[in-house]
Amino acid sequence: MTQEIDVSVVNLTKRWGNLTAVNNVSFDVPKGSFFSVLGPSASGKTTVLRMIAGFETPTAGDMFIGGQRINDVPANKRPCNLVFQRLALFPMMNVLDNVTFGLRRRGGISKAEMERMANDVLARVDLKGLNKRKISQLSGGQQQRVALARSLVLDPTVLLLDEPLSALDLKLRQDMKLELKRLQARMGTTFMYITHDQTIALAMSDTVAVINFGKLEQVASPDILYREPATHFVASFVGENNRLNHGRVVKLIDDQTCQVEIGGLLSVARIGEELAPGDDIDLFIRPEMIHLQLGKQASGIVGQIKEINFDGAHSLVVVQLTESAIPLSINVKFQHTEQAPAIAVNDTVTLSWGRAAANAFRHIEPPTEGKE
Amino acid sequence: MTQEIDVSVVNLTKRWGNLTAVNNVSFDVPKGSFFSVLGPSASGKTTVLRMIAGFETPTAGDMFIGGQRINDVPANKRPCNLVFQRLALFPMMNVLDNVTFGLRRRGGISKAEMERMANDVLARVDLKGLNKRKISQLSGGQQQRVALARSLVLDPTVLLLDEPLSALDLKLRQDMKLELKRLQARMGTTFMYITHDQTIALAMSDTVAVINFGKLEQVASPDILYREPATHFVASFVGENNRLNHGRVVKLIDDQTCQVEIGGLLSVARIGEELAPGDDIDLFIRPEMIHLQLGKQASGIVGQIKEINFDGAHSLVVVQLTESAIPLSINVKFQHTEQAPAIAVNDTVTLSWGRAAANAFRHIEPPTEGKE
Amino acid sequence: MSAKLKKSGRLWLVLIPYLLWIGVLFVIPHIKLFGLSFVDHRSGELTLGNYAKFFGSDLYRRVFWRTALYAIFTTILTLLIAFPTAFIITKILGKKMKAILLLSIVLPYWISELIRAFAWMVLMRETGVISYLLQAVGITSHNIEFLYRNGTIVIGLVYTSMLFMIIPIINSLDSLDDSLIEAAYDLGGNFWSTMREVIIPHAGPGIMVGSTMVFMLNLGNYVTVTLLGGKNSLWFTENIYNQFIVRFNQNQGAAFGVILLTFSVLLVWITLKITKQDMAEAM
Amino acid sequence: MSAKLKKSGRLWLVLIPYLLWIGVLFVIPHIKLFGLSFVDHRSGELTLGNYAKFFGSDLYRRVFWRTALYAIFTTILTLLIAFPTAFIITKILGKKMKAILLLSIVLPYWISELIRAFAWMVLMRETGVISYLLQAVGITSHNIEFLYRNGTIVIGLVYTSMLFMIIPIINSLDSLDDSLIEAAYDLGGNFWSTMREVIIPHAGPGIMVGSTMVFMLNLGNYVTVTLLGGKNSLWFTENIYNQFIVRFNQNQGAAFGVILLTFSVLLVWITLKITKQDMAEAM
Repeated sequence: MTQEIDVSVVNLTKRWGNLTAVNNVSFDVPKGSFFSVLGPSASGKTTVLRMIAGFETPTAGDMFIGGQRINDVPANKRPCNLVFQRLALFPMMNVLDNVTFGLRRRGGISKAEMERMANDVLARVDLKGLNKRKISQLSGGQQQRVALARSLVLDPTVLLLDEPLSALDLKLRQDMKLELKRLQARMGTTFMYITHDQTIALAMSDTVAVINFGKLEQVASPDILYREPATHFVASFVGENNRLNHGRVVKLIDDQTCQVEIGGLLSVARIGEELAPGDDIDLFIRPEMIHLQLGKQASGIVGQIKEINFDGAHSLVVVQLTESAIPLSINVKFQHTEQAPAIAVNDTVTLSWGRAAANAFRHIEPPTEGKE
Repeated sequence: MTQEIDVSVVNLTKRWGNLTAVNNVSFDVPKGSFFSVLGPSASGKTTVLRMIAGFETPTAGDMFIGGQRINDVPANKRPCNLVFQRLALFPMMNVLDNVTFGLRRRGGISKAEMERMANDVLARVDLKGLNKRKISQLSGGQQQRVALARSLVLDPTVLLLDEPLSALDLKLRQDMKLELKRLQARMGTTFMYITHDQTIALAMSDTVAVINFGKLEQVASPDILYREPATHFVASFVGENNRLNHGRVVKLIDDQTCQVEIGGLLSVARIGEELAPGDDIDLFIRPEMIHLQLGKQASGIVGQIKEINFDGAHSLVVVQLTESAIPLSINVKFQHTEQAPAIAVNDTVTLSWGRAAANAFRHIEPPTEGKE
Repeated sequence: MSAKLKKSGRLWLVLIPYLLWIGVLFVIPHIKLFGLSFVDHRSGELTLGNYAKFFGSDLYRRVFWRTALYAIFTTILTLLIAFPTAFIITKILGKKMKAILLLSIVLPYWISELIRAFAWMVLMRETGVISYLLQAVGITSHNIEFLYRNGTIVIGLVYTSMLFMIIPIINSLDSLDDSLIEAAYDLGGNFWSTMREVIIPHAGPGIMVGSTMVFMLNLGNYVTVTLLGGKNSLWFTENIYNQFIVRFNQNQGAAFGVILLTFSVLLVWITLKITKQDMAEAM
Repeated sequence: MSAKLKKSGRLWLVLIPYLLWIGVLFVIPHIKLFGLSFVDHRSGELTLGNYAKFFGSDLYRRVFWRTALYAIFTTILTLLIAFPTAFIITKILGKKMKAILLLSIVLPYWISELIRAFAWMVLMRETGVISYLLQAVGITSHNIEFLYRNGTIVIGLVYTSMLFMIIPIINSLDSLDDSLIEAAYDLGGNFWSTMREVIIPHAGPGIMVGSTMVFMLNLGNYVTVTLLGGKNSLWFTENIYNQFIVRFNQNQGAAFGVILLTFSVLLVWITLKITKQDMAEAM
C-alpha cells in the first residue's frame, strides 16, 4: 500500500530509572484515519501520547509527524494538538478566548479573522452562539466540544486525544462516541485516541494498537482484533471472553486450526500463536458466539444453568459444564429474540460453537491476586 | 403476597428551599432482595439514600426499617450501613481496624471475638490474610471488598450502596458486578443499590426503582422495566432505544397494542400509557429487536445502511429509512453470528420488528440543548 | 454529624470563644482607640487637633509617605522573590525537595524576631561579618556600616514577611491543574504567554491575599525596623510609639494609628478594585 | 514546560535569590551568633563563661522556665480555641460564612502589632474600658489594673498567634473527605469517637505544624509581652534584649539566644518523636 503516513513511531522507548514504561514500540498512523491506542491503566499508552505531544522525552527511538522527525521540536512547535483527559479548558477565559488562544500565539492573524475561524470551528462542533459563555456555564458535553474546537481551529496534522470521554457520564459518553467518529470523518483530520475502554476503541477506530506493560501486542482493525487476537493478552482484554485454563493441544487440523482437550472435553479452536500437540494452552471462547439449546442434544457440550444475569438486550447465562473432569463454567451471551427459547436456572442445556468462536494460546499463569 | 418488607419508604419528600429533590416517593424493599434505585445524575436518588442512612432529614414522609419507623433514630443507631461512593475507608487504620471500627463502637465484645468476626467476614469477601495491610497497599477491587466487609460485619438489616463500583475501571467493574450479586445471594442481606448505570441495575437487581427529577417513574423487575416501560422517561433511559418523534396513533388494536404512523410508515406498538387515536406520540424501538434483511423485501421497512459501528459481539448499524416522508434513521444492533449476512455501508436493507420491540408514549419535547 | 451540629445550635456555642475573642480583643479596643483620637490630651475635650497636628507637620507627613512608599516597594520585592519560588515548589519540585524547601521557609519563623534582628546586627555592623568579607576579597578597604541604612530595613522586612507571601501563592498555585499549563504550551504558548494568560490569572487571588498581608505587616512593623534602622529609621510606627511611651500622649498616638489604618485599608480597597479581585472570593 | 525548565538548569537559577536569602540572612548570622556566645565579652577569649552565668543564676533559670511553661500553656490554649474554629470553618459553614470567618481571622494581622498592643493597653489599664464595665455592672467597686498581669500576656500571645494555628489546621482538615466522618458515624461512632479515631489523626500533621509554629512565636515574642506585661514581665527575650541593648554585652546575649533556640528545637524534636509525626511529611 502507498498510503500516506501522518504519524510514525519507530522503536520508541521510555525508561524511568528501572521502570520501562514504553518498550520498543513502533507503529504508523495513516493519514485521515482514526487510530486508537488501547491498553489497561499503567500500560504506557499515555506515555506514548505524551512523548508525541512533546511533554516527555523518549529514552530511545524516533517520532515523525508528516514525515518530519519531531524528537527535537519543542511541544509548542509540533504540528499536533492534544485534547486532555480532564479537558484543561482555561476557566478564566470565555469560549471564544479559549478557542482563539492558539491562534493568538501564532501572530499575524487579525482579530476579525481569528473570530471568523473560531466561529467556523464552533459551528462545526454544534456550539454556535456560545462564544461569550464562561466555561463553567457549559455542560459536560459542551465543554468536550470546546476542547475539540480549541485544538481543531489550529488545523493540526494529527489530533491526539487522551481519553477525553472518560469524564462524561454513561449516556453522554455513548452519544459523544458516535459524534466524535462522525466529526473525524467530516473533518478528515487524523485522530489518535488513547483509551482503556475497548468498547470505545472498537466502535470508533479504523485501526487499534493494543499495548500492555509498555509493549505493543497487536495493531489491527477492530474486527481482526476481535476475531483473530494475536496474543493471549489481546484475547483476554479485548471484548468479553470465557477463559478456560490448562487445556492441551490434541492435534493440529490445519495451519490455522487445532483440536484441543480440556477436562476431558474436546473442541476445535483457532491457533493464536505457534502451537504443537501436547502444549499446555488456555482456551478463549466468545460468549456471544456460543449456541445454546435446551436439553441434552446429540452433539455439543452439556451443562446446567447456574445464573441468568439480565442485561436488557441480552442475558449473561452462566453454565456449569456437567460432563467435564474438572469444574468448568462458561458464560453465554443469550439474545432475547422472539424466537429464543425460555430458559431458567437449573435447566439442562447443550452448548456448541464454531472454530471462529474459540482461540487457543499457550498457558499463562493468571495474576496471583486472583480476583483482580 | 405476604413477603416480609425490610425497608419501606412512604411519601418521602425532601425540599431545599425552592428545589424539590425528592417528591413524594414510596416503595417497599422485600427482605433479602437486591433492590436498585436507578436515575440520572441529580435525580434525587442519592438524597433518598442519605435520608434512609440518616444524613439528611426528610421534609415530609416516613421511613421504616424492619417495620420500625426510623425518622427520629440518629444515623449511628440505624440498623443499616452505607457503602460510600468513594468507599471512605479510614486511611490511618489497617484493614482489621477498619473492619472492627463498628464493632468497637458497640462495646461488650472481646477483642478476640472482634478479630474472629472480622476474619470471618474478610474470608467471605476473599480477603483472608490481609488483616495487617494498610488501605493504601490494596488494589481498587480489594478496597471495595474491605468497604463491604466493614459494613457486613455489623450484620445490618439492609446494606445501602452508593454506586461503589463507579470508581473502578471498566474490566474490574464488570467482574465486581457479578461478584457483588453473588455475595448478596450468599449472605442473604438486603441490598439497596443506588446507580445511574442501567446496565448495573439490570444485571444485579431483583427489583429496580427508576427515579427522575425526584419522582418515582416505575418500580419493577429488570425484564418488565426493559420490555414494558411505564413512562416515556423509562423507555428512553433504560437500555438503548431508538426514539422516533412525532408519530400519530392510527387505531387501537387491543388494550395493549395500537397501530401508529410516522412519516407515512406504519408500525404496531405496545401502548405505554393511555392513548387515543390521533394522539401525538414518540415511538421507541429496541435496536436489538429489529430484524435486518439484505435487499428490498416484501414486508418491512426499507432503508439504506449509513454507518456500521463495530463493537465486538455486535455492530451498531445506522439505517436511513428511504421511504418515509421525513428523514428518519434507526439504529440496529446487528449480531455477528456465523449465519448473519455480510453487510456493508450503502447496502439496501429491510427492517422489521414485532409488537414487543416498539413502545408508544405521548410526545414530549426533547431538551432544547439538543445534543446533551 | 455536621447537619446535627448545625441544627442543635451547638455550632455557635463552639464558636463563642473565638467570636468573643474577636469582639473583645479586636473590635472594642479599636473603637476605643478611634474615640480617643478625637479627644484633647490635656483638656479631655472633643477636638480634631490630633489630626490637625499630623496634617500641619511636614515632618510627620514626610515620615508617613516614606513609610508607605517603602512598604509598597518592599511588598513588590517580596512578591518578585516569592512568586518564582512558590511556582517552583508547587509545580516543579518532587515531593521530597518540596518538603525541604517548605521547611526552609518556615524555619526562620521559629526563631524569635528579636534574636534574628540581633543576629543581623552582628552581621551588618561596621565591624561585622559582611564588612569583613568585603575587605577580605578586596572590594573595599575600610569598614562599612550596613546597619541603620534604608536597604537594611528593606532586606529585614522582605525576610520577615516572606512566609505570608509564599503560603497564599502556593495555596492558589496548588489548585492550578498542571494540564492547564501543558494545554497552553501545546496550543503554541511559550513561557511568558503561559505565565501571563494562564498561571498569573489563576494565582491572582493568592497574590492579592499575600500582597495585602505583607503590605500591612510592613507598614505596621516596629521591632525589625527600629533594631535594623536605628532610632532614626523614620518609620511611622516609631512616631506612634513615641507618642504613647515617650510623651504619654495616647490621644495623639491614637490619631496616628487611625491615620495609618485608614490609609492602608483605602489602598487595599483601591487595589482590589483595580485588579477586579473580590477579597472574600480570594480567601 | 516544567521538564524543560528542570533539564535546562534554569530551575536553580530562578531559585538563587531565595537560596541566597536563606543562606545570607538565616544561616550565616546564626552561625556567627553561635560563635559569639563562646567569646568573653571583655577579653575576647574563648570561654564557656556566658553559659556558666546562665546555669549559675537562679534568676535567669527561673525566668527561662517561666517563659517556657507560659509558652507551652499558651500554645495549648491556642490549639483548644483554634481546632473547633477550624473544624467549623472547613466542615460545617457554607461558602459565604466561611469566607467571612476566614477574613475575621486574617483581619487582625493587618493591624500593626504595635497599634494592637496600644489599643489593648487602653482597654485594660486601671482607668480603661474593662475596669469601667465591671464597675458599671457592679462586679467590683474599684478600678482594676488588667495590664502587667500574666493573664494579659497569655491573652495577648494567644491572639497574636491564632492565625498560625488555624491556617495549618484548616489546610489539613480541608483534605479530610467528609464521607470519612459520615462513615464513622454510619458505623455507630459518636461525636467523640469520630473525633478521636478519624478527625484528629487526620489533622495530626496540621496540629503539629501549627503548635510548633505558635510555640516558637510565643517563646520568642518581645513586643506583645513587654508592652502588655510591662518592663518586668520576666520573659526570657527581655533578658536577651537587655544584654544586647542595655548592657552592650552581645556575647552574653548570644549565649542566651543559643540556649533558647537549643531548648525549643529539642522540645519540638521530642514532641515529634512522641506523637510519631514526621515534620517533612507534616509540611
